[in-house]
Amino acid sequence: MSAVALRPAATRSPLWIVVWAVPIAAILAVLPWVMDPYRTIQLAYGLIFAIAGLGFNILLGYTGLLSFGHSAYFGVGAYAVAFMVKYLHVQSMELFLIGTIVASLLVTALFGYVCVRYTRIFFSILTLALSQVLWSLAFKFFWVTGGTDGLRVPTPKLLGVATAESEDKIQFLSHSYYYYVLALFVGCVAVMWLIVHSPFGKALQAIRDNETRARFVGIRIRRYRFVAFLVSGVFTAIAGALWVPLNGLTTPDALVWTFSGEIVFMSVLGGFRNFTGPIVGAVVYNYLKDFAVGFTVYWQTVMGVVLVALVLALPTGIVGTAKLLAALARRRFAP
Amino acid sequence: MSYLVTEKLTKYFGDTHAVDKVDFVIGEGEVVALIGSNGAGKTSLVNLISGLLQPDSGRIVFRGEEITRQPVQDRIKAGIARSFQIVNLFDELTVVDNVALSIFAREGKTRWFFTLADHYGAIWEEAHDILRQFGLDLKATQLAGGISQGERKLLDVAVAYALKPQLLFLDEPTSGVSTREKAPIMDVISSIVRSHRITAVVIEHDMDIIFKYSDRIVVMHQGVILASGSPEEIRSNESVKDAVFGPTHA
Amino acid sequence: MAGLGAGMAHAQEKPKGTIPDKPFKIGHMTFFTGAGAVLGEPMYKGNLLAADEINEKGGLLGKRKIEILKADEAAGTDANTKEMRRLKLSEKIDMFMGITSSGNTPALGPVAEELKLLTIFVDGCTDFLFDKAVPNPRYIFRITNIQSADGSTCALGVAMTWPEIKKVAHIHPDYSYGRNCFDHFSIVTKKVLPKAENVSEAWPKLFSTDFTPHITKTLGAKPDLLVTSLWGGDYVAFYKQALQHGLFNKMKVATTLALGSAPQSIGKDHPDGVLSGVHSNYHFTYPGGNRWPLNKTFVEKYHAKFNEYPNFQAEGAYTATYALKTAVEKANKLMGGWPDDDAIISQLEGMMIPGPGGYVYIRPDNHQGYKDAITGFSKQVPEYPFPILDPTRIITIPIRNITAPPGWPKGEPTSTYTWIDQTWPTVKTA
Amino acid sequence: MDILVIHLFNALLYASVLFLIAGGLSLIYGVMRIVNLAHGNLFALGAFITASAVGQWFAGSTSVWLYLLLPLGAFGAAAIGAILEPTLLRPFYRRPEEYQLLVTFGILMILEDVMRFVWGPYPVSATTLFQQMGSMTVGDWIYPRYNLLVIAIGGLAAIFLWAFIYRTNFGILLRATSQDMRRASALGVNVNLVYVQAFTIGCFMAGLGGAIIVPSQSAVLGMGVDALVLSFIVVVVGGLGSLEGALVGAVIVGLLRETAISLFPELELAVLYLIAAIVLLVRPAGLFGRAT
Repeated sequence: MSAVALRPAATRSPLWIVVWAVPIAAILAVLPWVMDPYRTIQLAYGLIFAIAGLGFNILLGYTGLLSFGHSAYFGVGAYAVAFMVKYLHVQSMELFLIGTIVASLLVTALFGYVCVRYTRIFFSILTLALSQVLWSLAFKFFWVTGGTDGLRVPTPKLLGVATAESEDKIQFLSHSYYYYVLALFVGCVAVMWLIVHSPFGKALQAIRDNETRARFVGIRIRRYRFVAFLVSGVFTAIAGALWVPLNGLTTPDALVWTFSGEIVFMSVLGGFRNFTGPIVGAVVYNYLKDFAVGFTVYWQTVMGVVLVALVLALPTGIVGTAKLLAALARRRFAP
Repeated sequence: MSYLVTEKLTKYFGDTHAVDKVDFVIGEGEVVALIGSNGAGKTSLVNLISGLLQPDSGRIVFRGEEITRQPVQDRIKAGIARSFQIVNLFDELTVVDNVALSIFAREGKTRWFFTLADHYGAIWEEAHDILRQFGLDLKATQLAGGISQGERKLLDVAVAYALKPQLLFLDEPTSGVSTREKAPIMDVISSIVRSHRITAVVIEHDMDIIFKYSDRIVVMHQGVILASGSPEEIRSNESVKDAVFGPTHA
Repeated sequence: MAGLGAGMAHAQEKPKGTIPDKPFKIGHMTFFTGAGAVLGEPMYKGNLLAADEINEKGGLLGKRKIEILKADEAAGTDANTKEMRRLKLSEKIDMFMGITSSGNTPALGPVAEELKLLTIFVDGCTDFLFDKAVPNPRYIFRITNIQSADGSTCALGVAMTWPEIKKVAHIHPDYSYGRNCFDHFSIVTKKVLPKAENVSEAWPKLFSTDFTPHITKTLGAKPDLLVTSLWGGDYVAFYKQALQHGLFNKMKVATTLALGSAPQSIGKDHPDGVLSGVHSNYHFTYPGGNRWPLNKTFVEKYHAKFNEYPNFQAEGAYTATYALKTAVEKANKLMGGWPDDDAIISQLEGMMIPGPGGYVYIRPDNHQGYKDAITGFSKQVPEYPFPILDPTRIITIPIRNITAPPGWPKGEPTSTYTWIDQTWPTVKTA
Repeated sequence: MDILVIHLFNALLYASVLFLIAGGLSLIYGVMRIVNLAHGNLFALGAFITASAVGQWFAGSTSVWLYLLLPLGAFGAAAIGAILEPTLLRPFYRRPEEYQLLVTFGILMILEDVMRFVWGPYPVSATTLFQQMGSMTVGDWIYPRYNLLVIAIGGLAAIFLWAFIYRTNFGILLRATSQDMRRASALGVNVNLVYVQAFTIGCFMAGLGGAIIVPSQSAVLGMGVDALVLSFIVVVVGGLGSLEGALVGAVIVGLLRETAISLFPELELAVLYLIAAIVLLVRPAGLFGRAT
């Protein structure tokens, strides 16, 4: 896993983060007033998949485990919300999120316990097989999950405030719901930043780089992978829960293994060896796929060619390449 | 009271008897050199004691406590640490990170989720101090994958040392390094081990190093201990010469 | 004045008021790739043919040419929702048309209502759409018959032709369409053939290609009748394998969508006398000859343009486009100038429009298109290299006989199901 | 009783196609340690090529020579494999596994559209081969002879491959490279040549699977992705990297699917994934695999 050499990570002083993070958050906050509603909703999708990308990448980028079944946890989030609407008649977004976290903890604990005993290709195939099990269950028990018809999820109440019937849903999605997603996005980024830069995060990277040595400094490999798996599953499920109101319907589409492939694609597009890689990757991927689907019927070719070219030419992804270029520039113009 | 004792310790790989009913004893504070031709079972013995391998039969007792079947983490807590013949480092973490990880793990702090690793000033100071002792402080922020082979060998020992062990196993600490660099590496390691009275077992081939740095030498051949004694005794022992240097030795 | 325009007498009158000559943009989404393309692609072709005919005469109201933007439904429900929003908000389409899969209309229906986007779904025929997803639709319509019609039509067809049936075997694709056909076939059979009982079930995955185990299981149960809602590539693979197992000689076979999806993909080897459903919508040979000139010209022009014969999707899209044209013209006659969406919607509600497959009535309350359900028996004829519906034994069933009336409460699994269960008498047989 | 014979034939029919696909995947992984997500598409390409050869180019002719066209799809898939490997896969051998999975995921997407573009949306079938052989009677049931031909080809392929791997010197080269690529290249083995040959054979097997089954079914868009997931299940059950594993895995999956369809129809969709998950819990490397 270490064939890609990296510049030493600059020590992250809090000031350095403020210099980067605050202006970006400010721009994101202003956008709904500047951009037309459609672009804002598109960005909301990007931020949601960025949360899923962050969740996915604590496993790949930081623990060295490539999961090809993260659609399972995304789907758990989506179906948790749908079941709460169907059986508990819940309306409030906060309850949806709590329910999603509980449900995803259960599922990731079960799947995680099983998956963390394996690594490399066995881990990838097992996660894929397990996500397909969930897909077939969602498909089969149609009297519960609605099968291919799916389950309706009406507009949720944000912070207890029901949206007035008259308020146009597009306005709702491109303003109040966008800010809700933005707030959660910022929260998730902060929490993941903390986790990844905590001693626990360092231990994960140790496991990624050299499992034997990590064991011989006293780290319980399987337990740490299990916890990383839980964190990863919960983050991805939160993204699934936030994603449903945008679509208004939960269908087994979100559970198919090719959806997991898209999550992997996003992280690699951004650069999975960097914290911000999956975030940038998710936003760019969203615009890329929307463009491809809108531009031609052969959208799969467009995505396939981009993926192959990306992996061939820019293995470190957008952020990774940007950092390499920045380093080169700094070295060339340094006194 | 002996520090570490193995009784009839056995490990077979099919029909090769890597470790064959070995009784191995180390006293407190000793620096023992473990020598023998390739395949004599030296590394297998260390792997059994450090927990990398499970023995087929026999017992291992460390400071009066049975550790034969204990998992690696518990042996580390008990005070056993080891370095590796083929260097095992966290290549994409910095040199200081590598050492700091041992300290975090030793202190049980790798469990902490919501505190920034950079906030543990004491741990980073101790890490930098250990790097100074090993002469690696200039390379602190370099990636472990980006430093020279000699430095990587030293760092491998430093990571083990940072666990503050009572008993340290060093698996060929100078192998793969030019002869010119062997002595300086052993000087550094020996001075640290001696100054902190750490009991150490060094697997080594280079005779000058063995005779210069070890209190006692244990010779292994085809899975059994052939001889054990002070450097002088071993130097004059005929059967050792045949086994280690081959019968036609002039 | 060929094409549907001939049927609408007042089309030649000069439109009233000023009409902008900005093109009228239609967003058309259907399966262009993947296994669904066999059913989806003809839908686009039907829309294109109608649009070209209208554009030849200057476009809608003689001024606004129709421009169609394509979008591939195979991108997945999530991408389709985003694409519909993109088409409306950034491409500024005037109308949305299409959708093949019954998994997509429940997703896109509510989004179209949010976007206030005039939409005519051609298929995606799940009852779930107007039963639950959008109970009182404003901007969305659906032109082809709802799913529940298929199961019921097939059951009635069986009851009329093979009343002595006792043991029934089932093979249905495991997704909402297959379930719907199974449910409605069973409930109607319970009423009209009370002695018939289900002896074997099989639920292959949609778009699978190997049916030998399902055929062997069915043969093992020694049924009198096999009912299947397999369609497209699935049905092609199924009947070829069934032939080699001699299934057709051992039992009657009734289908809901055998000849409906791609008429020309069924071979000369397909046996005669199979009750071959066409999604209870349309087969290009019926109404035949010049009994209904609209169909004759439609089939000729479609075959000339695309070198294949239209399926029910093509006819649905063609009719939907002309429904739009008729509604626009009527609204213009009333108010002059280019009618806004509400005017067009008011004209579409309750419209009775003659399509190539016969009259389509759009019910004002649930915006669902209703036309008489048809089914028939496969017959190889010299004129075509594939089987058609035997013109002498076409079965047509008035749609109001097999659909829940307006105001019937929503039910599980569908309101039609509960309506049949509660209101239909059980036939007493000797 | 004789219905059980038919069920057994059906299971063997399914197993022989699955063996060819999963065996190809396993052979490629065994030698080159890469999992090719586009492997299913080569199965589909084999099916489409043979179907268009028999069904379209020589439509209408019923000569016996048509059967010679049967393996055309296999050679087509092998040719495509021989082009893909050196151009898109070779740059990744020294790179981490993640990149190999991703580039083959990209190839999967491209090949799906290529098939749509070349063959259009409608199913392509070559049923003349299927019908010409007619059917035979087993007890009071009728069974198509062509299916037995497919089972025979599957069995022959298994024997031929086993002999090829374990009885020829190319087989030794293959196994040496699969055990330790670096040591093999140190001993003068042209690893790149062995890789492209192993990959081509793997693709030939997948293409052959598609080619021999298309007459009794038909080539449909999207059949590649289904075949990939099925071959994953076979490889998971049988063990990644070994031909014996692929064979046993294919027979087990064939039998289980047949039983599920006849006894528990509702479970057909989920049963295969459940089995794969269960086997992975008990024996991660599958029944015959080597846990690397």
